[in-house]
This record gives sequence, C-alpha cells and structure tokens, in this order.
Amino acid sequence: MSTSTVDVHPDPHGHGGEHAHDPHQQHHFTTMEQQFDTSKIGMWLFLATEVLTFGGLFAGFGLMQNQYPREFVEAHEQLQRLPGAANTVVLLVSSFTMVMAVLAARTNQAAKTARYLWLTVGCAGIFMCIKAYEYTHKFEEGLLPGIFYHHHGDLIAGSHGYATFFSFYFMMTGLHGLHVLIGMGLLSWLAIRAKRGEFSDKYYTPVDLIGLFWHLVDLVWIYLFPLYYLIS
Amino acid sequence: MEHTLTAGSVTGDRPRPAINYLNAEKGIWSWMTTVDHKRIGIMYLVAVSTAFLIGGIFALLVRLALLNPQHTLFGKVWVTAEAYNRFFTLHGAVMVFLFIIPSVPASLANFVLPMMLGAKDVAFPRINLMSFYLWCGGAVLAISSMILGAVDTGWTFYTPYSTTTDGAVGLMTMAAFILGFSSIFTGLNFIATVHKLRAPGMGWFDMPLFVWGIYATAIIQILATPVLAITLVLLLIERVFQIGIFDSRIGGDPVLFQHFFWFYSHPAVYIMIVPGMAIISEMIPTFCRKTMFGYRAIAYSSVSLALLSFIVWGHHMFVAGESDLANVIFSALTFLVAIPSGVKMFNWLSTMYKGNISFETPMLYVLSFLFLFAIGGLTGLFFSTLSVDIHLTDTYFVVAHFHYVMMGGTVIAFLGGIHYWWPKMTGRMYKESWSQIGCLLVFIGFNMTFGSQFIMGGQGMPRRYFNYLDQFQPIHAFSTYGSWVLGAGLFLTAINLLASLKMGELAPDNPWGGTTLEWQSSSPPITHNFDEQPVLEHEPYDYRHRTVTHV
Amino acid sequence: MEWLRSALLPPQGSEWAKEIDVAYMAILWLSIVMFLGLMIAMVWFAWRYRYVPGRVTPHQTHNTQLEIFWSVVPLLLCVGLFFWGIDGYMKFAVAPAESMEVQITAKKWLWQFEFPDGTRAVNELHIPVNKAVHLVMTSEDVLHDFFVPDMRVKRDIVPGRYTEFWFTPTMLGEHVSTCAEYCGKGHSDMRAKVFVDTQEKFDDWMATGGDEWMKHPPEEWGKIQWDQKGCATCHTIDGSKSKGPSWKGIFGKMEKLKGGATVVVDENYLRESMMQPQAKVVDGFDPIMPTFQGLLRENEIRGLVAFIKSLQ
Amino acid sequence: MSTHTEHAQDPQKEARTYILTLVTLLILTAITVGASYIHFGSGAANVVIALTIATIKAIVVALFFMHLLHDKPVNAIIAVTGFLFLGIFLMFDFIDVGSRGNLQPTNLHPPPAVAAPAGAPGAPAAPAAEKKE
Repeated sequence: MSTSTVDVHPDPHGHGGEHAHDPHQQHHFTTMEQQFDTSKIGMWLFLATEVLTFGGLFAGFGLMQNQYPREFVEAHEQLQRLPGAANTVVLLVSSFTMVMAVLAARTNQAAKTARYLWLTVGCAGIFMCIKAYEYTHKFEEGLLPGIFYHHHGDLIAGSHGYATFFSFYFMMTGLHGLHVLIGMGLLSWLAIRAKRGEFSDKYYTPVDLIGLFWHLVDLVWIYLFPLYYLIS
Repeated sequence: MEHTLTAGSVTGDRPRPAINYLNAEKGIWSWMTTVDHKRIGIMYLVAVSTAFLIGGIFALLVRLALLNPQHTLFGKVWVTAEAYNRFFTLHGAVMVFLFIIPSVPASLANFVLPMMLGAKDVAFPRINLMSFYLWCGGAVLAISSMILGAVDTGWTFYTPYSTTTDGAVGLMTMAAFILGFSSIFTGLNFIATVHKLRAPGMGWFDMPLFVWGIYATAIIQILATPVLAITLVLLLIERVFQIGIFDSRIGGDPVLFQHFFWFYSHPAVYIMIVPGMAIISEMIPTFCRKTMFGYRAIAYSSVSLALLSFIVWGHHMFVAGESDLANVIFSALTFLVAIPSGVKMFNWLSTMYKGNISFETPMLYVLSFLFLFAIGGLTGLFFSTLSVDIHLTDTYFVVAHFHYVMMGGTVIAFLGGIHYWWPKMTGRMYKESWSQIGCLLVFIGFNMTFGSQFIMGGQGMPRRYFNYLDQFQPIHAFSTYGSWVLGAGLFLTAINLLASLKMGELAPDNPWGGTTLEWQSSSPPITHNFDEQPVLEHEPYDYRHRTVTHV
Repeated sequence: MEWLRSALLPPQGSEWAKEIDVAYMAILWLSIVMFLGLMIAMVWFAWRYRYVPGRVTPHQTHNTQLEIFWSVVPLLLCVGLFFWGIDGYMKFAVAPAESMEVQITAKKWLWQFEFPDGTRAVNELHIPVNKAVHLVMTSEDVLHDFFVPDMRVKRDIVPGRYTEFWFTPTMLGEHVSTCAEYCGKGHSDMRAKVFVDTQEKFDDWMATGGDEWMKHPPEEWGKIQWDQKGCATCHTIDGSKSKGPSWKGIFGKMEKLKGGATVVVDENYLRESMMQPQAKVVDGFDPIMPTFQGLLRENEIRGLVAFIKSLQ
Repeated sequence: MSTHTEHAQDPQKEARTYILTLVTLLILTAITVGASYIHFGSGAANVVIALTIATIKAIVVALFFMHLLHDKPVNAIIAVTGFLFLGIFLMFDFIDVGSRGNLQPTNLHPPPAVAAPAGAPGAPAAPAAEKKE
C-alpha cells in the first residue's frame, strides 16, 4: 500500500516547461513551493489513512481486552519488556537520524544525507532483528495466532482469549513490521539517490515525505509498546 | 417546448481547435498510460458504466425471481434459493463497490473538477491513473469471485454467516479491499487539488458548489475507507485463522463486526449521495439562469453532512442487539443528519423561485431528483424514530428507502450530470427528444419498482426473501414490471448517448450558458484545458450582467 | 384514516402495535404534508418561471432569517419525533416483571420454543391472549431475527449471547412470524406460527401438547410434522437428493451405514434416528441432524413413522 | 523551498533542537517503562498512565520530528482529524459494549446439550450450555 508514496513526489526528471524553471517542476504547478506544499498535503492525508487503519486494529484489541480481561493480562506476561524497550529506543534513534537526513538534504550536504539515511536503515534492521528474536520465542512457546495456538499451562485452559490476544499481537506487530520493511526499501533507494547528489535545498521533497512516513511508523510503535509490553 | 440550441450562447464561439484531448495522441497505449485527468475520467466513465450494466442485470434477475412465489417463468421453475441469494449479493456488491462509490467522483469529477478550478490537471496525475488501475484490479477480482462460486452473504458480509459459508467470500473481500484504496487515492487527489490548484482570484467561496460537494466527499473517502480496509482484513483472517473477534462460536461478537462495517458503510452512503447533490447544485443555477440561493448554506451543508455522517452509523443496528443506550444516542444523532439535507432541498427550490427555467434533459433529471430524493429523505424519518424502526427495519420499506436515496438520488443525478457535461466531454450533442423519453421512462419505471415496495415493507415483507407469502404476489409482480420499464429507460438513454458520438451535432463551447470555468474551454477541451490561465472575475453563479440567449 | 392504516400496515395484534401505528401514521402524514409542499412549490415555480427569452433574474444570494427558519423548524420536528421514538422503544425493550418468559433457540432454518415448564415446540408458539410474554432468544449458528409483523416486534438473534423483547398479544388467532436477518439458503423458509389462544385453550394445549393430532389420520399428521418440524428442509419425499436420505421407499429397505454396518429401516431405527441422529448415520450423508429429543410428542413420532411407511 | 522554513538558515540551532527532542523522548520512554513496574491502584490506572505518556511522546514526535510546529496549519489539521475520527469510532464502540448488560434466561434449565458432531458445519454445541459453568 505505502509503496505508492514514491509516486507522491513529482517525477525527478520532469520535462521542463516553456519558461526556464526547476527541472523537477511538473507542468501543472506554477511554482516549486506550490508543488512541495501539495505533496506535503497528499502525504499527510495518506498518513491519516494509515492512522485509521492501525486505529481499527487498536479498536479491535481494546474491545477484545474488554471481553477477555484476565486472559489478556496473563498473556501479557509472555512478552518480555527488555526487547520491547530496546525496540522503542532503536526506533526513536532512527527517527532522529531520519530528521537529521532531511536537515542535511535541505542544506545541500549530499554525503551527510546519504550517511544518515543508511544509519536509519541500519536502525530499522536492528529493529527487525529484535522482532525476529521475539517471534522465534513465540513460535517455540506455541503462542501462535488463532487455531495454531497450542501453548500449555494457561490459567484458564480452553479459553479462546489467549489465541485472540496473540492473533492481535501478530497482526499489529506484523503490519507494523511490514511498514518497517517498506520503509527500509524506500530509505535505501533514497540513500542511493542522495549519494548521486539529486537532492538540494531546491528539491528535497522525497526525503521529507518518506521521513514523515518513517516518523509515523515510529509513532505507531510508540503506542504499540505500552499497550503490549507494559500492561501488568 | 422544443429547444434548438444555436451557437449564440454566452461566450462567443471560438473556432473549434483541431487538436483536443481526444485526438492529441492516438492508440490504445496512449490511453492506457495517460495522466490527463480528462482521459482518466472518460476511462472511469466507461468502466463504471459497465459495472452499472452488470449490477443492473443482477437487479433484473432478482426482480424476475420474485415475479411469483413459485419462481416460474413461462411455467418452468428457473431459479433456486441459492441462486437468488447470489443474485442479490452480487447486485449489492457490484453496485456499491464497483459502481456507485466511484461513479460521480471518479468519472465526472475527475473530468470536470480541475477545469472548474481553472487548473491544468489534478494534484497527483500518476496517483489518479494508479487509482484507475486499482479499480480495474478490484473489478477483475470481483468478477473472478462471481465465476469461482459466487458469494451468498449479502453485500454486508455479516458474520458469523460470512465466516462459515463456503462461497468465494475471500475473493470478494479482497476485491472490496483493493477498491477501497482506489477510492482513497481519488479522495486524496481531490483534497490536494482543491487546496492548492485553484485559479488566481478564486477563494474558497468563489468555487463552484460541485467542487464543495466533491471536497466533502473526498474527506469521507479519506477518513472512512481505511476502516473498511482493516475490517475486511480482519474478516479474511477470521475465516482463515479463526482469531475469534467476529465469529461467535469462538468468543467473537458479530455485533462488533457490524460496528466496524457500518463505521465505513454509513459514511459510504454519503460518499454516494453528496456528489449527487453536488451535481444538482451545479445544474439548477444554469437552467434557472439565476444565482444560487444560499451558496454558503449549501457549501457548509455538504461539509457538515460529511462530518455528521461519522457519528450516526448505529441506526443500521437498532435491532441487531446494540445496547438501549447506544440506540437512543444514535437515534438522536441520526435526526441531526436530516437537517443539512433539508437545507439543501429548500435552497434548491428557492433558486427556482423567480428563475428563467428551460427544460432540457439535465433539468428534467433535476426535477426527478428533487421528487425522488424528497421521498427518500422523508422516509428516513421512519427509521430514525426508534419505535417505528423496530417494525420497518429489515423489511422492503428499508429496501425502498435506500433505493429512493441511492438510485433516485445519486444515479438520477449521475445521469443528469452525464447529459449536462456530455457536450463538453465528447464535443457532440445528444438527441434531445430521445433523452427526454429515456428520462421519463426511468422516472416512471423507478417509481413503479420501488414505490410499491414501501407498501409491501409496511405490511411486513422481510428483505432478502426468496419464498415470500402469497399475499405479496401482486405487488411483487407490479414491482417486477416496473423494473422492466426502468431497464428499458436506462437502455434507451445509453443507446441515445452512444449514438450521439457518431451522429450527434457538434456541440458549442457553452451549450447551456453555464458560468463556471469549465465552459470557457473548447468542447472537447484541449489537453491543457485552457490556452491561458483563466482568472475568475465574478461570483460563481453571476447572471446579473448578461442574459443567456438561446432560441 | 383507518382504511389507509389497514392498507399500509398489518392487523394490530398487540397493544404496542396500536401505539406504533399511531406514530407511523403521524410520520406518514408529516412526510406527505412536507412532500406535497415541496412538490407543489417545485411544479408551480417550474411553470410560473418557465423560460422567457431575455428575462433578467433577480440576484438573490441568501436570506438569513428564512434559512434559520427552515433549519430550526425541521430540527424541532425531529426533536419531537426523537422523544416519541424513545418513549415507544422503552416500552418495547423493558419487559414487565410478571411476563411469561419463553426461550427461543433459532438454528439454521427452524425455530425452537421452550416454555417455562420445559415443554418445547418447533415452529409453533402458543401464547395466552392479553398476557405479557417475554422472549429471550439465542441462536446456535448464524444471525437470525424473530419478526412478528402483526405485533410490530423484531429483534436480531445473536449466537453466543441472549437478546430479548416482550409484547402483549391482544388479537386471537394465528399470526405468521418470519426470520428478518439473512441466514442463508433456508432464510425464507424459516417461518413460525404464533397462535394467540384464550387462557383455557392455552392451558389444555400445554397439558396435552395440543389436540391438533386427533383431527388427522396418522400418515397425514406425519406429513404435517414432516413439513412443520423442519424435516422437509433436509429429507425429500420424492426420492430426489438432499442433505438427508430421501424417505421415498425407505421403509423396510436395507441401509448401508457409515463404517460399513447395515441396518433394516424399521420403526425402531426410525425412532432411534429421531432421538439420537448421530447413532446410526446412513453412508454418504453428513451427521448434521439435530436431535428431536423432547421436541416430538408421542403422537407426532407415530405419525411420522406411519407417513414414512406410506411412501412406497 | 527554503523560504518557508524560517530557521533553515541556522542548521546548528535546528540540529540542537532535534537532539533535545530525542533526549526528551528517551527520558519519556524510561519513565513509562519505570511506571509499568509501579502498581497504581487498579490495572486501568496503569493503562491510562501508559497511554498518556505515549500520547505525549507522539505529540513531541509530531511537532518536532514531523515539523508540524513550523509547517502550514493544514497539515496539522489533517493529522488531528485522523486521530479525532479514530477517537469517535472508539468512543461509540465502548458506549455500546459497555452498556450492554449480560442478559441470562431466568427460570429455564438450558436445553439438552445437542451432541456436537465433530467438525459438522452449522450444528455446534448450544452456547447456553457453555455459558453456564
């Protein structure tokens, strides 16, 4: 879904209009600033849809917590806090490096932009590794979603609450992980272009927009972390 | 009142440009990779009309199956209960997801909105094309789900039936999932266009009311469709993994699914009606040759309809097992939503007062819209009143209500809009007499088909019923004959419009004397819409300093 | 306006129905008045201000008082309707204490009623007149909806939990009830009959489980049970294939069972198949038949057996 | 491009604000992790505290990292509307689920547990039986 963000910003080698202006300006915009602001609005609208999509899952999770209060609290114990907290720190740092990359792009420092972008991709990679570690732990324990749930030693044996909890756990962290992967793809592609010096203070829209997308991914994790890892 | 349109209309006719957006590039590839909003609008119009044809065929099959309680045609039983269930499900799904949601915003608005703003194109042309291909992908999935064991759950996919039946529910939910994104990207495009690409001198209250309506619809598309996406994903995962959120056998709550579903689907019915109202608000000033009465009231009512539509979804679930407190709250809020619709109706009528009204086909569609939407809107009062809703919900009374609003409202306005902008889109004029007969047939057929269903509904005929009680046979037969008249009217309208492509007279730039910017371009317009950037020098519907003369 | 009400609405079977009809007619007349007002204005404007070449139209942009008027007045009307609605609804939703509680269990395409003393009936609900009856409902598979048009009552039946409503029948006789929530293939066959009887007739019906069966010879009474008790939805009587074995010519035949054993279809096998359907399932059929234990009275079982015998 | 972000001329100052924002976020994370170990009254209190801290972090990220502070207001309106309508959806859901009440049949013994044939569609065990224990 979000790969479409690539198209949000104008075509880098847009054909120049009759009167001389920035090569990136598309024919139906009068100024580059109008084009940048339009792309920003488009991106923020897309982020609103992402907020509502994840919101649907949060709503489902909240309502199921209301249905199975005891099973959900007990299932929370299976999630260790340390990897969750580590992931939060990693994502916050990646948000920082992302915003530094945007700053560097805006001040014509191509090399620095590329370095910060690769740093962000690196942090994302660390996040995925921690996630992979947590998932393997879940697979071994048999804490799988829906009908695959075969964990023993639950307090209320036979209640479907545990399977529902882990279904939501895998759906929400899975969808979030998918967005992190998409972000890594986009950021690497951006870093390559930054290395080629395509971004300047006149044209840095892709970096800014994908930065907004990345900050939203971080924002979703900021809410996921307490809801899953900190409930006792 | 035979009106022959001569060229002497408002803007003196320039010579027709040889190159326009239709013949600027030739070949199918130029159409498939176009980013011109006009071509995408035409492609959407063709695609959406095909979906309307398919949905219409299923509608005729549903009505034919109910002709008599024995389901015989010429003495032979031709349909079973399962086939009937598939007919009405596919009629609902195709009409809602494939036709009526993208109909006005994606086809007419795609074509006309940028021109009304004096812009060269929508904000993100390539996302516009991607939205069209997402629609095509969704359509392919929907058609394949019909072939591989059609869905029989109703277009609402209520659980636990939809999670326990073996029809191709998965395919149809994926189709709706992808169509949702096509709708999101259309909305996203229009909001960005309206914010940033208005002509110089065009403030928010100088924009045509059509643009206000499409802007309000775009807000709903952006804020409601993602929740449908997640609901369908949850339904798919529930079918495959049995995660226990909607399926009651494993602790889920079917009423929860209805909350998720209707949080999208009620705003979706405003995605359907608000563009229809927008077209009517565009055509009335043109054919009454009078400035719009209460421009700001109509603009605000469109946006307030968009926002209020998000807090009333519970009235679909009054008897579904919702708590009494929620029922009372939703009933109160549902009454609020009736006010903006009423404001629009009164303002439209006040514009006709002291107007100078000519009755070309678009105006006939406006009059039938006012007639049918008044009935559709007023019968809504029966459902927001909690006690009367208990008896009338899930009966043919509600079937008649929503067809009066959706078909009597949006589809009639859509047909009016097509006739209104046909000269601009194709550069051809359609045969006035045939289109007026078509409109009359549609109006009579529609009232026969659905007017009778109000009576049946009141008497307790449940909806989605195959073997109905014999007492309802006369009305069902009458309704089925009405559906044939309606089908004939639509068929005649389609033939007349398509015939005009070849045999129609060449259309002037401004056949109706409209004052909005799209009429300042040539018919059909050039690829960049205008030779030079049009500047708005008067209010949107200003008829003071000129009279529209046509014989 | 009685003729209009009886034309548009079913007979009034309960007190609540009378109240709903008053509200229905009030909204109907309100809508007709507003609709005619709008349409007369539209037609008059269309005719009076039809096109005259060269006429200049006045530049009326808005009229604040008028616009406030036609926003506030409909709002007041709506507020009135709202309070009328919830007043009626509260009477419908909150059951009085002394009402007789009947439990409804809906399952794919038949209704099962259970009275406080445990007697059960399928697709037939007998209730005493002028006595409040409180229906507590649940479903065993998908959503259903118990809708009695004559009583103007309807409530979805949600599997996994209980939903309820109550009414006081006032009109004697038979009222048809339909399922109003789509539930698959047999949705439109899922009809129950609500018999409103005098107190005496109701009491003796409860005692003997009704006297209908005396009026028919056994095989005809069996055919009625075949139709009413929902057997028809799975067992055909003309030999054609359905979800359950066809009854045509089955009596006395040697049937191959799942798991290889064979059994002669005699009275005992039929009786056992009605009580424990999963005990001996005929080969080639799914074991989906629900038990009729406690659902069929002795005369009904004998009638069914006689009817099956008669199907050679 | 650079015209509308006024403090672009001074990258050092902007970089410093970003570092400060990161530090604040890390501190808030530490606080929320710490708070999860302390037991505030009922479980619901813990959830409310954790969510308020998360909301503060989210607002900080949105204002500074996502430049909403120095951006055109239309972007902020879009962001807020997204969360607002999610809130509406949650609010009405919890109004309904919260006020439903658990209706049980009073004077009836549950109908005999229908023998639930394994895997047969459409004839599962009667829920009434399950609800009882």
